[in-house]
Amino acid sequence: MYQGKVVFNIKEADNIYLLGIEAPKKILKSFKPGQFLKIKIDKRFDPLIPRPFSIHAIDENILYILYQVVGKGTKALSEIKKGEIIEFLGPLGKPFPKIKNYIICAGGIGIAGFGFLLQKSVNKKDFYPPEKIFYGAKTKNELVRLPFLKKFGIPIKLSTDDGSKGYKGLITDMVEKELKKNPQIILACGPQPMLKKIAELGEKYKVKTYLVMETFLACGIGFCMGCVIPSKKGNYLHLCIDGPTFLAEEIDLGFLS
Amino acid sequence: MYQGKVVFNIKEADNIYLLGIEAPKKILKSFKPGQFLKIKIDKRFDPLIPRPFSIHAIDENILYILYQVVGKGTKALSEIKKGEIIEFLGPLGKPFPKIKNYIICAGGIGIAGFGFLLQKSVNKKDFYPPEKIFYGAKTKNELVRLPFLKKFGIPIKLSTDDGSKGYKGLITDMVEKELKKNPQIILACGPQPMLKKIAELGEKYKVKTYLVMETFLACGIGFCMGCVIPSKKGNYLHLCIDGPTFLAEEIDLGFLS
Amino acid sequence: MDFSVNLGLLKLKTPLMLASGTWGLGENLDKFFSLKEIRENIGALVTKGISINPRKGNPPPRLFETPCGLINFIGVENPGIKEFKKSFLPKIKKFGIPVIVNLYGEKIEEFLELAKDLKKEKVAGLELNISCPNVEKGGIYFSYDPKIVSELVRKVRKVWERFLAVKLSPVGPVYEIAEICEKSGADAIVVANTYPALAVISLKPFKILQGGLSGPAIKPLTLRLVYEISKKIKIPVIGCGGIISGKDALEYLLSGAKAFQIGTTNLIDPRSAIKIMRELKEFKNGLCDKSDTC
Amino acid sequence: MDFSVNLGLLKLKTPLMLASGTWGLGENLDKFFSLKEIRENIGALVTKGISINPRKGNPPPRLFETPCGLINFIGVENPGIKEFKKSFLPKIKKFGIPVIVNLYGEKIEEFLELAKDLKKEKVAGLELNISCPNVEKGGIYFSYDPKIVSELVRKVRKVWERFLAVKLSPVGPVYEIAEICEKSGADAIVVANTYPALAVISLKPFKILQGGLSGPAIKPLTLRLVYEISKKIKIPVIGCGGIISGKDALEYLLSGAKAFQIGTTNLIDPRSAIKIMRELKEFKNGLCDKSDTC
Ligand SMILES: Cc1cc2nc3c(=O)[nH]c(=O)nc-3n(C[C@H](O)[C@H](O)[C@H](O)COP(=O)(O)OP(=O)(O)OC[C@H]3O[C@@H](n4cnc5c(N)ncnc54)[C@H](O)[C@@H]3O)c2cc1C
Ligand SMILES: Cc1cc2nc3c(=O)[nH]c(=O)nc-3n(C[C@H](O)[C@H](O)[C@H](O)COP(=O)(O)OP(=O)(O)OC[C@H]3O[C@@H](n4cnc5c(N)ncnc54)[C@H](O)[C@@H]3O)c2cc1C
Ligand SMILES: Cc1cc2nc3c(=O)[nH]c(=O)nc-3n(C[C@H](O)[C@H](O)[C@H](O)COP(=O)(O)O)c2cc1C
Ligand SMILES: Cc1cc2nc3c(=O)[nH]c(=O)nc-3n(C[C@H](O)[C@H](O)[C@H](O)COP(=O)(O)O)c2cc1C
Ligand code: FES
Ligand code: FES
Repeated sequence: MYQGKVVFNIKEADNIYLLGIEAPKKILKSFKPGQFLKIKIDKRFDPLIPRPFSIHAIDENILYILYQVVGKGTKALSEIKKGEIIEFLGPLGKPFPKIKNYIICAGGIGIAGFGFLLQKSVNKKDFYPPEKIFYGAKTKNELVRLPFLKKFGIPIKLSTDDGSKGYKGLITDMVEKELKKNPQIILACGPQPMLKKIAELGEKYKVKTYLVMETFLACGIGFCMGCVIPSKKGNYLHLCIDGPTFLAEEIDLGFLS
Repeated sequence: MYQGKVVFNIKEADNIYLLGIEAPKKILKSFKPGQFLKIKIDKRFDPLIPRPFSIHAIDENILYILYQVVGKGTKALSEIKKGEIIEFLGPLGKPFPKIKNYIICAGGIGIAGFGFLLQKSVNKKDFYPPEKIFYGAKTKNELVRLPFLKKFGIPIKLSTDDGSKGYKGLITDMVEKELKKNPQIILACGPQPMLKKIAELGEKYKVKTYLVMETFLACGIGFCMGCVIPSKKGNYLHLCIDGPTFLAEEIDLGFLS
Repeated sequence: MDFSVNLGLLKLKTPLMLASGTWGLGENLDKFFSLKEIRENIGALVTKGISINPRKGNPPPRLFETPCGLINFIGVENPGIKEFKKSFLPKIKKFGIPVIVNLYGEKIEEFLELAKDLKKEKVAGLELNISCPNVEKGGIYFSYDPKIVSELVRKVRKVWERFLAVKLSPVGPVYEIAEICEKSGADAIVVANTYPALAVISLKPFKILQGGLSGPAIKPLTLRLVYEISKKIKIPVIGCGGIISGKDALEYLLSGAKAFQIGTTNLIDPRSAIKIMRELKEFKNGLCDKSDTC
Repeated sequence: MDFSVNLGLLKLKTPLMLASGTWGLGENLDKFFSLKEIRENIGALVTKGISINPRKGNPPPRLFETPCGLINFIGVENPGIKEFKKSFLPKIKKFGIPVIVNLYGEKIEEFLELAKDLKKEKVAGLELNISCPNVEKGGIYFSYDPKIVSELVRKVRKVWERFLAVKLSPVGPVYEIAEICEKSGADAIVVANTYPALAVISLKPFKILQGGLSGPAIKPLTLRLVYEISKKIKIPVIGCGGIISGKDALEYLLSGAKAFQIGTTNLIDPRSAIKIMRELKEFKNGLCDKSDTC
């Protein structure tokens, strides 16, 4: 594992934090959009297993993680103070596919990993920018990092469940409207019901659909076989090696609750 | 358990910290010198059991704990930041005995509990001040809180193992010199070899000798029967109910390593 | 919300019981709870193990903390049945909650004598601790020997008409023992006692502590036992192992336990019972909100 | 400091072994260590369990974290012996450390076939995983049946002349099984595999995960087994359960283990082996400083 120094760990919204980790540029250079790292919170045994997070952005020698507090690991992470050292391992998993003419659909904290994609697609070399970003959350307050996202000049469509900002309703409604007009490749990350819906839309509008999936991970490097996603063929894919981004048509989404 | 807010948690010397906890005066008023409290570090399960600490001082609504980092509990405690909430239970155990014409012998962090005794004996009502304080540590750097201790105007004799401050050698040597001249009651707290030596001196100079003992505690309130100290009579005393201060003559010190 | 549970001969106002050895003899309940709190939250109090003669217990060290767990090696320190009846029982009876006496014996005869001795007392039930060495069988634990357990339960059953529970050890032929307890007339079984464990307390000189492991570390192990055993027997299973929160308690109830006991958590915070019952209520409410079937 | 250990037919450069299932098939060792690090720190590599046919393993979820522990329900996902020999063995042989193949079978015949199949291969030894259901006996685990284990070990012993270890389950008649392994010709026993455990992964709908518990939570339990078993048998005991640090490893060695395996810690940090060996050396040095007898 590498050691990184926490340079900030600030609340962005209810239960959402932005963590900055200082680490050698050499290490950070190896990270590609779509990949993730795992963070060992501290030396105590509770929580025991490092938790996986996407890379939200990289600036010089600072790695940004955007995360939501959902359980004891993220709770403990949110209590870490500036100056403390944390251990991490990465890059893990596969980068996003190299696609053109696509839209992004993000639900809630699912936005986290796309910041880095935007950063890296500015020069249109290894990655291409999306045509549009669809970003939904429960309320206005949970739509985070908008100034950062907006600075890439890509149209962002917002929705909230309560209508406190943007379209009132599900982000997938907006995506469907877009696909009707203009069928395009979709790259989506968010809660399970959203992913299911996106997969359906992908099928309906016959567009290639990529889903960024989640499971509980242990090793993150293919040792434990713990992170399986059932495939349509009947075998299992491993999120930490074959993912986290999968072609929707290859996955048996029935296992999602 | 009560909740208290950490108002400071500062390093006093290598591995020694001073913790200030803000708590309602009503609660703090019930604490007497010689008693202790137990602190639950946080909601995580590692460490699981709250750790016991003496009361070093009380100022208005602030409780002071002077502690040394020795294992995972105290390590975790030292990482708590100003503003965080900790849970504690107390007062636990018996106060120091009400004695007059006595000397204090403290080894290392054993000094912690005597600050509160000095505070409370200023008015000579419930507790009386000692004639002298003998305070030894490994090096000058580990002799802590001297300005605070000195302000009570009681003679303090210092020793360090390396002679970096005060007498070079064991504090028990100085105590023995004092007892030779002037046999007096002893109240001692410190590492096991020091306590053993003090018990011997007490016997040799025929003075009543009180030892503040330590064991690993679980409940701290007489529920678990986990904190036993063998008595000379062949039964067991319970540190959290019968102690932590014991008459040396009543204890079978053979169990100390 | 009605939390009362029916354990056959024993009705409890709540499914929460204070586990043996983690509230002493219970005489201090009112130091940490109001009478109202006791009656509304604590379904029953199980006493520390009681033996015929006073036991001074084991030499120190008696405790060691392990990752998310606690090893204890208390050795059933207790004042003996006579002193218990005289000095403790009158006090704990007054709290108005069922008192279950945990019996510790090293021969079947001892359990019988203890049971008989309590017949005239106002205690709601007995809990037989079978994680004790059987001196008549060369010190092998009762809990390893289904035949002996059968004999023990049958004989106690004959002399004791009120609630009778057997507290299983989590090691040994556990399922067989559970079934035999049911057949032999037990009203309930408690699953389970602590796990035999070892800690190295000094590397040099090499010193170890052997004792029983309790606390959150063991929750997944005992939860499994409760789940499996409650499928195999019809008498109520009382779950016990590593409960710290209302969610833990609910997990036991959903896994097949009719009631649960809390141990180590009392040592962390004597008011755990209140916290756990409050959380349990909140959780149950939360679950019920979403459907009618609970 | 010389750390080499002699396990009868197998000599290890260090007592540290990578436990089955926690480094995959070992083909990626050189991704996380230099060759020099591998040879100086890792006494042996134990592969993931290998079966005759490929196994796709269990459906998700396969993992759940518990207090200081991890439950896994992998289901021995592996490519099968043929693919293992073809695509993996050539790679892991090159690291220059002993390779021990962990065998998974559901019939005695399967273990025999696997053992025979590996006779011509450059593997240092076999580790028999007996925490598997025996389909010929209605699915009861091998580890619950001393007779079957005896037959299994004897039969494999006949066809396998190199190092042969049996990996015990920590539940069931453990001492009896340990003694029977010794009598039946095993060179060593590994104490132990994971503990049967259960986690509630969803309250509503009620969903559980049953699997094996590993990690620091179980250390006090397995340490006790190692201590007790190594007093009872003469063949080397290899300790395995909850080792995270050099101190943990030393506790196992002092409690009677001749060598030790690390599992869950590899999942936390793939370079754990290096850290543990460094700490073990420091600890041993520290202890030796104070006297001559170590
Ligand atoms: C590749 C990847 C990238 C990610 N990137 C981000 C990111 O950038 N930002 C972010 O906020 N999050 C991200 N996540 C999610 C994040 O890892 C989790 O939220 C985090 O691990 C939760 O840890 P915790 O200890 O707080 O919660 P936990 O206490 O571990 O649990 C959280 C919830 O999951 C449930 N749960 C846990 N294990 C299981 C299981 N085996 N089966 C079913 N339910 C289970 C729990 O009951 C609980 O409801 C990512 C996940 C993956 C796999
Ligand atoms: C009444 C009382 C008052 C105290 N007051 C103070 C105070 O004011 N300031 C202060 O600094 N300390 C005080 N202590 C000591 C303090 O409680 C301990 O240092 C602390 O609990 C250590 O916790 P830890 O988790 O850091 O160390 P741990 O990890 O618990 O262990 C510390 C050391 O003790 C050993 N150990 C732990 N348990 C056992 C056992 N059962 N048997 C043998 N060895 C064991 C460990 O191996 C280790 O070497 C007091 C103790 C008592 C009983
Ligand atoms: C300090 C201590 C003392 C105990 N004494 C007894 C006892 O006398 N009799 C008994 O049957 N169980 C005894 N137990 C076991 C507990 O009642 C309980 O079964 C066990 O601790 C598991 O529950 P927990 O994880 O909630 O603590 C004791 C446990 C502890 C920690
Ligand atoms: C993810 C995972 C997979 C495992 N797979 C196997 C296996 O295939 N065969 C086996 O004998 N043991 C297997 N084990 C058990 C470990 O080898 C080891 O015995 C156990 O985890 C206890 O050690 P630990 O606490 O150091 O992890 C597995 C353990 C884990 C965590
Ligand atoms: S998390 Fe271990 S294989 Fe993917
Ligand atoms: S610590 Fe529990 S009785 Fe003293």
